Amino acid sequence: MANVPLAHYLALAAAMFSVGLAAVLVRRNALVVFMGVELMLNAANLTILAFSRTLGVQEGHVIAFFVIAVAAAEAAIGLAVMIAVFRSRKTINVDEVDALKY
Amino acid sequence: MMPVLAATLSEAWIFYPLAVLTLGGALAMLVSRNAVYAAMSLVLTFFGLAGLYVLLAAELIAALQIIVYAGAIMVLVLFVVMLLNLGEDDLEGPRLSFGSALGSLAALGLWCFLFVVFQGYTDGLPTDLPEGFGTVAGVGKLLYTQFLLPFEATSVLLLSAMVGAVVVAKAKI
Amino acid sequence: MGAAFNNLLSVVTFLPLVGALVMLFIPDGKMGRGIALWTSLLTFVVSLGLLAGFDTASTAAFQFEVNVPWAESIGIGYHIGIDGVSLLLILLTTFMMPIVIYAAGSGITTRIKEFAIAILVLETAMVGAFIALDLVLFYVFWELMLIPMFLIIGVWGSENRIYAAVKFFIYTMVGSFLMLLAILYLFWMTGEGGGDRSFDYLAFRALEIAPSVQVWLFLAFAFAFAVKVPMFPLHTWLPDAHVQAPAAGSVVLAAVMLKMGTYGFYRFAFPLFPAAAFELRWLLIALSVIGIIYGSLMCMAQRDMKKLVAYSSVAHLGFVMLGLTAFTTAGAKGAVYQMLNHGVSTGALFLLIGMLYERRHTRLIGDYGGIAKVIPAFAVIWMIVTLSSIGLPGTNGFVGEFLILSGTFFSKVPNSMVWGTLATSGVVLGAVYMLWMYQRLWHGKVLKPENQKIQDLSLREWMILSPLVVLIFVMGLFPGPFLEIAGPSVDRFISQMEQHNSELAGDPPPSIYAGKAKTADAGAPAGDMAAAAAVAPGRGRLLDPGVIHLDPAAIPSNGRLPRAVLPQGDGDLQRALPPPAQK
Amino acid sequence: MGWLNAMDPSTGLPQALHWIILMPLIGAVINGLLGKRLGRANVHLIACGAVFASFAISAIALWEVSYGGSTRITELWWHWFTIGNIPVELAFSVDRLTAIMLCVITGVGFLIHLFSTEYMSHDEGYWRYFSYLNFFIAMMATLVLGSNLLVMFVGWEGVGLASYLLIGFWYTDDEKAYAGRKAFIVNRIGDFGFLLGIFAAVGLFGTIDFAELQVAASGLVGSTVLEGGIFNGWTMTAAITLVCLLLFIGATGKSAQIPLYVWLPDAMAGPTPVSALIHAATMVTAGVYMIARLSFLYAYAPGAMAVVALIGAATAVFAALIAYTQNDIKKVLAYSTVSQLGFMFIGVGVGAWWAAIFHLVTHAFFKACLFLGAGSVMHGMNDETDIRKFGGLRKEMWHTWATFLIATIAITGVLPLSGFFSKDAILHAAHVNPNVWYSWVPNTVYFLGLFAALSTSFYMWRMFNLTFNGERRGMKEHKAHESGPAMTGPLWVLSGLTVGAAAWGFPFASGARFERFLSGIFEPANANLQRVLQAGATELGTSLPPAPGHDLAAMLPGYIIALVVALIGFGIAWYLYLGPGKEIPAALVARMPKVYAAFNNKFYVDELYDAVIVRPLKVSARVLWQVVDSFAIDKLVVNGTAVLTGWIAQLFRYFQDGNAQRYAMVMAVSAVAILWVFLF
Repeated sequence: MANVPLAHYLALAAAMFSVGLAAVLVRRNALVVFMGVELMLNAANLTILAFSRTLGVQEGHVIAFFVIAVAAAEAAIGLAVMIAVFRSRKTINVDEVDALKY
Repeated sequence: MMPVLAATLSEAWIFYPLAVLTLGGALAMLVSRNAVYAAMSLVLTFFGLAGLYVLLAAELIAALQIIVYAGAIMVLVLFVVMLLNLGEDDLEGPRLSFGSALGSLAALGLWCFLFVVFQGYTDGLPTDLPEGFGTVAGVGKLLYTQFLLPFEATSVLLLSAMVGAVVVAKAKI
Repeated sequence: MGAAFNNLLSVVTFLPLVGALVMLFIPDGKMGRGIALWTSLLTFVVSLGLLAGFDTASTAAFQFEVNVPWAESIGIGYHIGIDGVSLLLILLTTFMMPIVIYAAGSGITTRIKEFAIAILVLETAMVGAFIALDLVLFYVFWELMLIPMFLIIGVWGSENRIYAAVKFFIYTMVGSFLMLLAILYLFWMTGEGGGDRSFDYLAFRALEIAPSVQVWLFLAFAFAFAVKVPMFPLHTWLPDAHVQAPAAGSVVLAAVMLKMGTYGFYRFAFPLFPAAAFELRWLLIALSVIGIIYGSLMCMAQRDMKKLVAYSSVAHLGFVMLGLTAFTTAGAKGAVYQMLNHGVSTGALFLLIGMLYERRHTRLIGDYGGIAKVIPAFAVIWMIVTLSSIGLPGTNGFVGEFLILSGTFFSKVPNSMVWGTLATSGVVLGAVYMLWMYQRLWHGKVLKPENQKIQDLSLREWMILSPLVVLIFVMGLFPGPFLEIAGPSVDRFISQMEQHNSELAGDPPPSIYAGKAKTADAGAPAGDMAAAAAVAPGRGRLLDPGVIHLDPAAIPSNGRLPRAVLPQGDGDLQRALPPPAQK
Repeated sequence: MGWLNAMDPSTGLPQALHWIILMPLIGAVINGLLGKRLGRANVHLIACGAVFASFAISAIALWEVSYGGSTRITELWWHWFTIGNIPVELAFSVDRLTAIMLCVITGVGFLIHLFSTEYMSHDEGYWRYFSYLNFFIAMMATLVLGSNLLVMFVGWEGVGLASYLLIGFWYTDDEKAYAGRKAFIVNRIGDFGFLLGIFAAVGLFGTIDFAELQVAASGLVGSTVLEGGIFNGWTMTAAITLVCLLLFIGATGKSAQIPLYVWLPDAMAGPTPVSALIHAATMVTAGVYMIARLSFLYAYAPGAMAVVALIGAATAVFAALIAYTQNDIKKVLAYSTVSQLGFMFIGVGVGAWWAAIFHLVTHAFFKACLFLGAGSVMHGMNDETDIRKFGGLRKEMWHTWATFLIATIAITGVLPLSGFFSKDAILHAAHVNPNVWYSWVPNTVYFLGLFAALSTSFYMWRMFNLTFNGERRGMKEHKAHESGPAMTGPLWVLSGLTVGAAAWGFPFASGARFERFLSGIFEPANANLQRVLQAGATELGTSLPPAPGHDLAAMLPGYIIALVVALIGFGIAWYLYLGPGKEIPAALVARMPKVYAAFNNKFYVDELYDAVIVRPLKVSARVLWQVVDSFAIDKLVVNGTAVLTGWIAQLFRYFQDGNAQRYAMVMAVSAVAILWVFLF
């Protein structure tokens, strides 16, 4: 029976991570940047789970769980910050929000 | 000896479509000029991932993925999109500038390297897994025994995140 | 030295700090001012204990010495002790501080409590710097001094205060960093013998450093101290700091802080690197003399009286440095004395300027004129202080200047006579600018109507000024006690310099005796030769004060001199005049 | 019986000398602090009383050293400080020279205090005035009492301060305040030399005590080459000459000689009695006293003595010339003072120490008398000083006229008054003085002196005639009133002294009384002088002329010449200002206005100094401040450093522009780079 090698999972994860990174580096809109970050987190999760599946250990799941929790927290704060920034700057383009102090 | 989904029907048939779906969503997010589309395509990606998780025998995480990401986070994102009413073409896509070129190049390079690194793991996944692997019970046991402290810390983290979010986002307290 | 005294030094040093800590717990400024005043007064009284316990006769290098390990692992110890010079400077500090704080009562009206804290911390830092015998300890106090002064200038100063404060701070910092490097270098050297390293002053002094190395280390130290003094090219922070600082700040700065530099030279730069000091003395002397003349010239160009007095400080401290660098006992004693004089006179001058400023809120000399008619008492006090600052005999200034100049004149420095002459011209210039300012302020007609209704000195101001005025005369007429305290320390300083540089050895002998010895002139009448003989051995005798006759034994109480001593043609006197009256 | 011992001068004086100083000092302090409340009567009671007390002590001292058998009474008050290993004592000593000076100072001082009680009676600064005056007496006494150079210097600067305060007494007038400052600063320039002189003396002899100096300076040989000390390698003569010249700079400052005389004429800004006391009788003679006190040193330095004599002669002539055309009665007297001081310096310069001191004393009498007379005139003519407005005052102010006449006769050197003897003793000494090295000096000095005498006679009689004789020219309606007894009294006393002093100057067979009186003081000096001259003669292969005689016979020719000169001066003055030649002066002025202007403007010396010294000093100060201090040091170096630091900081600033995406980019790229490194 055809079995998918671990390498493919990892390659997929790597690809997703790269896309996320690209989003972070290239897009100017903070929302998209944020989504890129989320994507990278998920890529990491995928890697973790793939390995824990390979090694048959469940701790990987626990870590993934925590990652998700952190991601949730990050989402909450990040979006809140975005709103605050937008309120004061009328924009959420990251390259326009570059004053180190306000 | 629980039967793994992968064992029952050919794994590849499920994996590759899901992979395409996931990556496609991601790329759509990357290039889309419309915030809502971007969010939606990301949701797509998340569903795909959830599927992959199931393939990896991680039911709990898969469920959480659906609930938290697709359910909570992306909804939050959509709210923000509405709030800032970023509609059609509000966010111009990747421009062809030195910066973007360099960024994409870096991302590509990174992928190449990772790919090279991962070449080695050619063996397939083991088919026999311990009882209750990746189930709510299995992971839950770990969470409430060995990882209790971090688990509780997480709750604190979330609480503070919530408070923080309120404080930051609110116009004036 | 009784054990009772052993911790007196620490008490004197940290009492003000305690006062500052107490201040943290009190609500308002009024009270803070009182606490500060009483603390500083108490400190002064306690420091008098030092005077009582100090043994002037003793040849021990340091007294009230305390040496307890502090951070043994890196060889830092809490090593304190004083010699005569530091004692005098400590007394000067503790004496000036209550006056300053009391005087600040009228000038400082905002953030009184913070000011009181700052000034008390400053006192601790300054006294600490005078007692420290461990270089790290010294460095800590030395730098600690900057912070309160920085605040005093920057917070309570006048319009351009921030610039001045920062300038003062950075200027001094840069200097001290070089010193820090030198200190660390010395620290590593102490380990070279294989023993454990130490920052102790005495350990440093025991080092045998190659002259070529000494020069660099000396320069590093000298730079730090020269900035504080300030010596000629490094003086530009002083006018700004003085002008911008509040009166109290200026007084502390002038009266005590500038002495840090000269004291540093006396205590550290010269004794630690005698060879280098000797090597570079021409430079120091040249800079001091330039400072004297240049500073005086600057004074003539000033319109702002605070700036004028600031530049006069440059000139006066030029005298001090000159005296130290002459490496003669007279010069060094004079230098020490001049430090005190400058503290008293210039301190008083800045106080007076502050009082005048509170009346008219201008420092420009041109805004006054003729006010002697309006406030005569003020004018008199100002005149007295002016005279003391131009070194009129009878005031303290004269003794210091005279000792310094004579010391320079006789020093072993190449063409000392030229340097001495140039420096002496500073005496003339001093009179020129000080009296010029006096005339512009006080003489002439009262042109500005707002000057018509200035108040004369209040009782409070009398209380502030009278101790200083009294001291001016006391130090001018009875310098003996002060010089006695400094005496042994200064002699030790000189002898140390001498044993490292043989060229210096001994104050030059008056050459006349060499001349006399070489040519015993047959033509001279026997009486003269006999008297000369009576004098020649008398050189030693001249050491002990209180005798002026040629040969004490030969002088009856009525002071008639024996014929042999004073050749007199009395024979024909008797012919010329009626016979002596009957008695 | 302590008090009995205290009564006996020989044992009492050594404890009492300091009271000569303390009395007026206390008076000064009391008047200075409480004078305002005391009221006039008490003020001048205290002031005069204090001065009289010190006069009494001085008189006792004089008696003691003249008849009591003591040659030198010394008191050590307290030990002041120590230079190296040389003690500086606050010590006083009185010998005949000092005693004479003391009596002149306190005596004339007392008379002038008395005079002032009336003269200043309308001034609201009354108490201040007497406080200053007492302070001056104290300082002057210190100057002459000091038994070492430093105590003398204390007095030296003290009198400078006193004269500063008194010249600027009416300080609300900027001119006068300036005059005071000028006096102080010019004196300070002199003191600068004096200080250096003290240092040099200490370096040479290792002592500052006069008695010790005298011993140390005995039996020296000029050609000795010194070893060690600051004079290493100098010859004895060179070293001593340096000491003497430096001290002489001090003398030129205090005694208003060229080039430092400029302050004295301006000093007339002070109240007239002050001019009489300080700027005629006492303070300005300090330089002469100092040189006489150190005569034993000067004797070793023929060069220095020549300089002193020449400067004195030059000043005598120069000042006299300026006095020709002055119309301010006080200015004329001021320049005549400068000129007379020149005579005294001629005296000490040619080794006629006693004559110089004698002239000092007589000059103190008649010049004080003249100044007070001028004061009395001004008092009567409500403070007018322009002699062109006076004239014919004889009738209105008889006492003033009479005393002024006596004094004028004395100063112009007409027999038989003291001025004649004192001046001619000097001229005679100049004439016969054998200065083997500078043989041209004595006669040059002599003839200059004669010319100065002629001029003196001329301008003094001119002033006298314009003031007292002829008809009133200005203020015709004003009726001058004669001053009261408190002013005329001192005038008469002083004129009496002027007459009486002649008795000391008359050349008896064994020399004048005054000369013999002081012979003890100057014996060492003369001995040294003889030794030096002898050495010089042998060195130059010449032989000394026989010692000149002192008796009338020897002096007669000189007397006749001097008398003729004086009478010529009188004649010219009479001819031009009373006699037929009344228009000639005006005509001369009209003929050569430039010359007249030059005379009248004191040959523009003040302007010269201003242009050459004062202005350049101020300008250079300003330039140094602006260019060197503010610009070069502060802007360029100090703030320049700060600016440089700023620039460097600017460069690094671009690395942190706050654009988070750029940070991320950098991070990612570098991460890739690192991977590259690790993988391949």
